[in-house]
Amino acid sequence: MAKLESNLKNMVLSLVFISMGMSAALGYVYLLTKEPIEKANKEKEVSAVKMVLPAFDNDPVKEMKVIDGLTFYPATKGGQFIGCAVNTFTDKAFSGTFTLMVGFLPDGTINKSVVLDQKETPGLGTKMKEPKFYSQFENKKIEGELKVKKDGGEVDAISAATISSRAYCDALNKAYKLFMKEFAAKDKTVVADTAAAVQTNVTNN
Amino acid sequence: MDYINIIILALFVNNVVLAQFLGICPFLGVSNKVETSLGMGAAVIFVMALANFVTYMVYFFILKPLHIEFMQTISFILVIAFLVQVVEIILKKAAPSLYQALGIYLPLITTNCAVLGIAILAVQKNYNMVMSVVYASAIAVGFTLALVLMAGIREQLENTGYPKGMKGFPISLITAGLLSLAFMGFAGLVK
Amino acid sequence: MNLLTVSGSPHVHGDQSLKKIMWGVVIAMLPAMLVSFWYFGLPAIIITLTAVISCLVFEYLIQKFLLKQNPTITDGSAVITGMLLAFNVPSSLPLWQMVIGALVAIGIAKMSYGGLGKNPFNPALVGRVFLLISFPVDMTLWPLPKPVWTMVDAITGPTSLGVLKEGVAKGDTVSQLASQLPSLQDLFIGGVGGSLGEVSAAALILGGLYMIFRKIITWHIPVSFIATVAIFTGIMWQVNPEHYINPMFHLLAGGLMLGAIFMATDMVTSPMTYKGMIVYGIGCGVLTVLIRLWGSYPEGVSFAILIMNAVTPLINKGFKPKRFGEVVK
Amino acid sequence: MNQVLIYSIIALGSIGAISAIILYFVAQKFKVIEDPRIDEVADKLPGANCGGCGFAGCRNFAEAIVKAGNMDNLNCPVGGNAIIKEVAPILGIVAVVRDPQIAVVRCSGSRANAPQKVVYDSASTCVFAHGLFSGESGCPHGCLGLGDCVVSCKFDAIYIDETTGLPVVSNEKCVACGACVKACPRAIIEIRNKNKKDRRIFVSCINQEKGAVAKKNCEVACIGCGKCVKVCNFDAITLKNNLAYIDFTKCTLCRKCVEECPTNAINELNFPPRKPKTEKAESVSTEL
Amino acid sequence: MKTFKIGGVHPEENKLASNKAIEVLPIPQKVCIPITQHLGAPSTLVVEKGANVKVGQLLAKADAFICANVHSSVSGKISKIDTTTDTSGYRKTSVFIDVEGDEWEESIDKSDAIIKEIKLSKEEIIAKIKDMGIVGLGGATFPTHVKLMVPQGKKADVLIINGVECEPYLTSDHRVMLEKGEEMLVGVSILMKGLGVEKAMIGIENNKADAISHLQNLSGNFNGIEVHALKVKYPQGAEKQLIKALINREVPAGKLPIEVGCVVSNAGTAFAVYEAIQKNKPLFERVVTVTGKSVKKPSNFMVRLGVAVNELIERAGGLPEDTGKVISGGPMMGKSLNSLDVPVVKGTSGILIMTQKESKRVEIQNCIRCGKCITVCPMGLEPYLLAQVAENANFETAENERVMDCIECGSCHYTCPSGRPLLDYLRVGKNKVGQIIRNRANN
Amino acid sequence: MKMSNIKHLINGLWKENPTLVLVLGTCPTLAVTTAAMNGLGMGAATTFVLVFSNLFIALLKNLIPDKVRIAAFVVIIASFVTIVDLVMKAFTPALYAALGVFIPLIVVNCIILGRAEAFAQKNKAIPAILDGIGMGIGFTLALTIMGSVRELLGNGSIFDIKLVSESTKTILIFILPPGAFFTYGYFIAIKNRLSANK
Ligand SMILES: Cc1cc2nc3c(=O)[nH]c(=O)nc-3n(C[C@H](O)[C@H](O)[C@H](O)COP(=O)(O)O)c2cc1C
Ligand SMILES: Cc1cc2nc3c(=O)[nH]c(=O)nc-3n(C[C@H](O)[C@H](O)[C@H](O)COP(=O)(O)O)c2cc1C
Ligand SMILES: Cc1cc2nc3c(=O)[nH]c(=O)nc-3n(C[C@H](O)[C@H](O)[C@H](O)COP(=O)(O)O)c2cc1C
Ligand SMILES: Cc1cc2nc3c(=O)[nH]c(=O)nc-3n(C[C@H](O)[C@H](O)[C@H](O)CO)c2cc1C
Ligand code: SF4
Ligand code: SF4
Ligand code: SF4
Ligand code: SF4
Ligand code: FES
Repeated sequence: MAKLESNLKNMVLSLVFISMGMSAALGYVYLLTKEPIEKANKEKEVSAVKMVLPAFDNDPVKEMKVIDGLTFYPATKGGQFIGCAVNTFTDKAFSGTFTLMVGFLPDGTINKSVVLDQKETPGLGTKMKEPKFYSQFENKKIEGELKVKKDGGEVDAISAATISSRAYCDALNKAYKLFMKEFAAKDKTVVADTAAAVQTNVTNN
Repeated sequence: MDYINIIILALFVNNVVLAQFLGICPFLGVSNKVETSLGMGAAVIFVMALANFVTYMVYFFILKPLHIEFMQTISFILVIAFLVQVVEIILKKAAPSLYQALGIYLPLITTNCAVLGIAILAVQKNYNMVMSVVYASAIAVGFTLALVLMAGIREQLENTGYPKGMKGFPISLITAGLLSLAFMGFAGLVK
Repeated sequence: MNLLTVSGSPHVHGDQSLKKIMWGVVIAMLPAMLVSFWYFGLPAIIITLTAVISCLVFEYLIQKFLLKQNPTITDGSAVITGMLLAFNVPSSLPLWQMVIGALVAIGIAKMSYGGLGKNPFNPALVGRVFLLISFPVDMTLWPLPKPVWTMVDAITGPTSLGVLKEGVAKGDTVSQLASQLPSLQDLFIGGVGGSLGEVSAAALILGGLYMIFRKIITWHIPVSFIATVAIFTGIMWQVNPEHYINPMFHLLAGGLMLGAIFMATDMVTSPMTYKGMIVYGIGCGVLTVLIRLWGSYPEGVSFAILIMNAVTPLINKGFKPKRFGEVVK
Repeated sequence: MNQVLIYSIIALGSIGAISAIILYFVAQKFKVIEDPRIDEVADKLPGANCGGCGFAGCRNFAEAIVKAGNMDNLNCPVGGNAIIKEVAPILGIVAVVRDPQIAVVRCSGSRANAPQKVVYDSASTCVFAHGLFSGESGCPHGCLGLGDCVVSCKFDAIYIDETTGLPVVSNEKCVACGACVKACPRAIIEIRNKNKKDRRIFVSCINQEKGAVAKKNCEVACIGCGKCVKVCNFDAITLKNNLAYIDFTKCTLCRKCVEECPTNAINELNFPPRKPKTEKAESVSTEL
Repeated sequence: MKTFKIGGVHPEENKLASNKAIEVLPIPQKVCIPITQHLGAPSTLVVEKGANVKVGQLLAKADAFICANVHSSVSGKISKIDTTTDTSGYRKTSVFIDVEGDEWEESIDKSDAIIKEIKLSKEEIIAKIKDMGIVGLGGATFPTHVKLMVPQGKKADVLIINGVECEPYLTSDHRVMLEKGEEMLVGVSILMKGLGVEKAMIGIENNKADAISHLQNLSGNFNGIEVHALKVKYPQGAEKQLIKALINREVPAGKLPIEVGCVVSNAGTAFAVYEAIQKNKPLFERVVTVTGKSVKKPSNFMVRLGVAVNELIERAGGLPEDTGKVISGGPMMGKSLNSLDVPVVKGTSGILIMTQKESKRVEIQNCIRCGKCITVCPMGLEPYLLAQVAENANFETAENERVMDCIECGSCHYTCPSGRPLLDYLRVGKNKVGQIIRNRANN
Repeated sequence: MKMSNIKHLINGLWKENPTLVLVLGTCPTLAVTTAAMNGLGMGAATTFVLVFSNLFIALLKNLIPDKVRIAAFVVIIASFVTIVDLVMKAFTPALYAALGVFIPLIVVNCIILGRAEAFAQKNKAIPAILDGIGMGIGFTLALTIMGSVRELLGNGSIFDIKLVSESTKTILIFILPPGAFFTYGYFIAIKNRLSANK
């Protein structure tokens, strides 16, 4: 078959048909993958929340709240408020911003924290994803503010990545302040209660 | 201040070519003469600004309202390819001398992944229209900067000569590596 | 009778030679080197030897086996590269890293382009920046100088520019930091933490004067470089003396003197006309200050010079010598 | 059908349609006519951009071919006959095949034949040396051996022999582009027919000085005695300015002249070794 | 002290023969006189083999515009007309004469008396200079009468006499100025008349203090002649640099001195002009310096043209054992000889002998882009770049970078610490670019 | 299989390796080779797009008028890229995150359009597919090897398997932009040297 000439009809028809055909195919694949993608996205969120909080039985993603740019995922177990995961960020990082998920227990103690998304230098800033660094925050109650040792605090900075370490603290501090304001302060009683509950839980176990 | 930040970031700190790895093919391809690299740079600045403007429209006025954001890639590239070809045809006729100078690079720009890449990144960054165009232009100027520096060095290398085994791409890549090493000094200038 | 020789004119040659120039630079570096040995002791000697020997060995091997040229290691340029590389690192740097630095300086930055005179970037600086980026921890741990011949004991601390940068970044004012910073006199004479070659501005200036006297370099690059830094930091100091320290400190601290006198002047990688040299010096100065004040690195001299190295071909294109017979209408 | 599907089809379809329509009209309005055969011809050319054809690059050559409509005076030495065969149909003409050619070095003033009289100590380039003096051997026509021809060759087809100090052309690599001919300041190199089995006969000297003068500098100089002219049965040899020249279009490779030359100035290339003198006559006849 | 502004070098002066008086070389047995000894079109032979000639008799005639007559320097019989090798080893048509006696043309005034009065008119002067075969003795051998014929629309206002002799070793101009000062000044006056200018300036480098004061004393007796001392700096003798140094005018690129109203002539030329006009003596002898560190008796000889260089060297004590190079001219611009059996010609200002050790060029290393060649180039060029592009056959760039401006002074090569043969490549560039320009003009 | 077809297939592996010889698709090559896994993933995704777009273009070539050729090719390519994009997002979210913006940029990977222009457009379906597979594998191999080298030097691991002890210092720069250029540059130099010796 000879090649079609470049006249108006051919050009338009050809391009339109190809466009339409291709977009139909695309749309179809989109529909097929829509579910799994949403699931994957949600999975990511949920799994991060799960990672930083003790076991819960509600759906924190459903109950999430956005306050001052941070996202809070309150978690309950048996109706009891057992903590809250906070999606927090910092813009003081070496390469702009990065985001963390941090889980607070009702009294404001850090349960765990994980890095969600970062652009720090591989091998330097990225060391914050290693347990050696983040484990120091576990079960830590923030007194005032977290600071790296260099700045007079007690956080061990990653060597040669003080900036990233400082930024990490910054993200935690930010989350902590808002958490205390929004959750701890408002539901003092609840906090006290849950804290007690957790306490008892722990002792009971 | 925002604009200045965007510009410095795009030009030096996150130079498209040297830090973001976009548009490497034309960077290696047309950086042998300072004059031609300036021509290429001009063409890229023009096309990139225009393309970002158009893709912005497409995204925010067609794809987003219709909730078919997944069509982003395909519609962007279609628009860019079309745009480049129109510009090329018009230039060829309307300004033959300019076409002589720039025209040969125009087809290259379609396959310059920087154009599409930046269009996509601009959408991702949620810039408004003006910012998006400023961003694209700054990126293109950054591209030109890298291109011209490279061209200067390569012209000099042509004169001094260099080992046969390094002829062609290897020497260009090593030079690009050293340029990118030097540009790492800009790190942190703007956060 | 012997066969006559036929050659084009001229038949006589001046007394400058490549070797004289290169070894002249080596001599000019000796004061600074001796000062560094005095302050950092045996480790400084070991690291300097390692750097010089690895540079020579790599140059020899690459020329002999890869480029198949006659090795030219006696011309002294590799010795300079080695010494400057050592000048640019802390004396505590692990030796294997020093060897990698030498390989990069000679292998990537110099020999990939065919050797002496062909490299667009300053080899020693490429080596240094490569090390800085690859081993930021080791490259930023500075043994404190101790004017005795001892093995290094592990007292380390940040450089004065590092202290300043950290402090200002944290929000401290310059006067709050003053107690942690060395005096200008110490910076000038020596004995302040830093890489090997940076300890004494006086020794470096001495070397610079020697090179100018021997006509190895001209004043254009060092003076325009240093003056630009002084003026730029001076302006910032005037604007806010609590946030920006005085220009004298900027001149004497860190690698400015080393860079301006020994590294920005590398003729291979700097412009060739006087006008071009001044433009280059100004460029180096501006970039240095930009990086020092606002970048993430405490020290910007290396990067500034490397960036200006990249601009050098364009400067050479743009700043041609004044041609005879051009102005007359 | 699903909404998303419909939207996407319509959206892209219309973007496509609009693009195509605009493109069409723009293309119509801004039409530039260019002979499509230029591209076709350019496609067939080797793309070495060596300039052997006399044009700046392969595409310029293609333009010239299309403009001329034939390849009578145009030749791509690199592609040779293969190109002519491929391009001819595009132009709608019949291919005319040319004899393959090769570069020949017409000087035998090797280190042994033309001993050194002075030492040259300057830039290694024939153009400069030629301007400076007559040469280390004193022969003002002879090869200077500094290899400008070698540098000019894009095909690595010529090199300087270490012992003789003379250039040697590779039978396989040379494409007869003539770059070396232009590069040589002494016009020593000539493009000649390649002949069967790469056999060539030529006077390997271009010295136009009087015999005695020429001979003083070089053992194997052509002294212009004219013996070869007499012995050639095919009128292939002419004598001018004390120098014999063999016309390769007339030469039949009989090798008589080679025998005759008192100074061995005539070179034969790629012939089998000669048989002993007595059988000479026969061997020549078989060659014919 | 006056000097030119950009570039320049100061090689070791080595003026070994500066206090050696000019010594007249005995008449040789044989001479060989090439019939083209100047810059320009070849002259036409007017004698035949076997003919007898007198000293000063015309051998070859100028019949082109830029061309010069050639005269016999001896009397005797023409043994053959054949080729001889020139300084480069190429063959040139020459007249070989076996000397018999020393019979001069009658018209020549052989006396020593100095004739100051200039009787001839401007036109007669030019015609006579042409007749007598005078060419520039400063090196370029450009026919002097052509210089005096100022092109239409141009005007000369000053004559510059080049007594700089900036080349190391050479002393012939120095000796001429010292010993023939008065004659030379008459010559200058003749040139001024021929050119139609009121003013002449003689530029002499400060290392010839005796010549400066001698001429300054004498010049009082002459109208409009000034003598200026110049700082010692090579290549001050190059005409553009000399003009810049003396009158601070800059000859535009690619133009001749007449563009800025001057004509430059060498001091020796002025003396030759004196002899030609006042004594009817054609240019058949000149002063040649024979010198070199290994030479036993560095000397300044007055020699008849056509004598073999060999003979001169013999007179100066013979060729030293370890001679490596023999140069016609000075060490900066001279040509190294292929053979010593070449004749002295009008352009031979000196014979310089170098030892083996001196004659080896320094080892060539990579260019280290030090820019020293740029600094010393008196024309403000970038020799390193021009050499590179010429080496890479990139002649278009060479032309754009003005390779044709190069005056081939060699300062760049002299200074280059890497021993790059810059001037060699520059000459290649000039040669090729010249061809390109000519081709363009012809098309 | 026909000889010529085999040739099409292996052409891309060495002789005309898109990464090392044609030097196309340089951006992803440099950007994603910080780790072996990324190289492999990118290679696989590109191969998929390459094969299908080559096939479609070879089939549809005569239906496409010249003037809209590029636009049409690009649409076809972009569709397959989007498909890959969606599929990866759904099923390999981690890899998707690592490759970032470079997945949509497969569209403009010069290899694909280059092969479309240079090969698929002029050939039948089968050779076009084989060319696509060959080129794709060549690309994948080059990327994976480069990724391994950079990951090893810069991070001490290959495919995330740590090969050196935690405390060993690695040469960080190799996983940063300059390292990408150096690695690629010397890879091509070595390839040239090997090919030249043959
Ligand atoms: C290429 C490069 C990347 C770097 N990336 C980071 C980083 O991601 N995070 C960080 O905190 N510091 C990073 N740094 C180091 C900082 O520049 C600075 O040296 C360091 O934070 C000082 O910290 P120290 O006090 O921990 O030594 C990087 C340095 C280099 C050379
Ligand atoms: C082609 C040509 C034409 C010249 N025409 C004139 C002229 O008309 N008038 C003049 O005074 N000199 C003329 N000159 C002489 C030059 O100005 C100069 O004196 C001569 O070339 C020797 O200079 P040099 O020894 O510095 O090289 C001419 C030279 C050349 C090569
Ligand atoms: C580099 C250079 C150096 C020169 N040095 C001298 C010199 O020392 N003395 C001199 O008379 N001419 C010298 N010349 C020649 C002059 O430029 C000029 O041609 C000459 O003075 C004209 O006079 P003439 O035609 O009488 O020879 C030199 C030329 C050049 C290019
Ligand atoms: C004044 C001067 C400064 C030099 N500075 C450096 C330098 O900073 N780094 C270096 O590697 N080599 C330096 N060299 C040596 C040499 O020029 C350098 O290695 C070349 O860049 C190698 O081509 C210097 C040489 C001179 C004469
Ligand atoms: S040897 Fe001469 S003719 Fe043959 S290819 Fe080389 S340059 Fe061309
Ligand atoms: S043939 Fe000509 S170009 Fe080649 S080496 Fe001999 S003289 Fe030089
Ligand atoms: S020879 Fe030419 S380039 Fe060199 S210094 Fe003299 S004028 Fe300049
Ligand atoms: S003087 Fe020599 S080394 Fe210096 S720039 Fe010029 S050519 Fe190069
Ligand atoms: S892949 Fe070719 S320009 Fe990016």
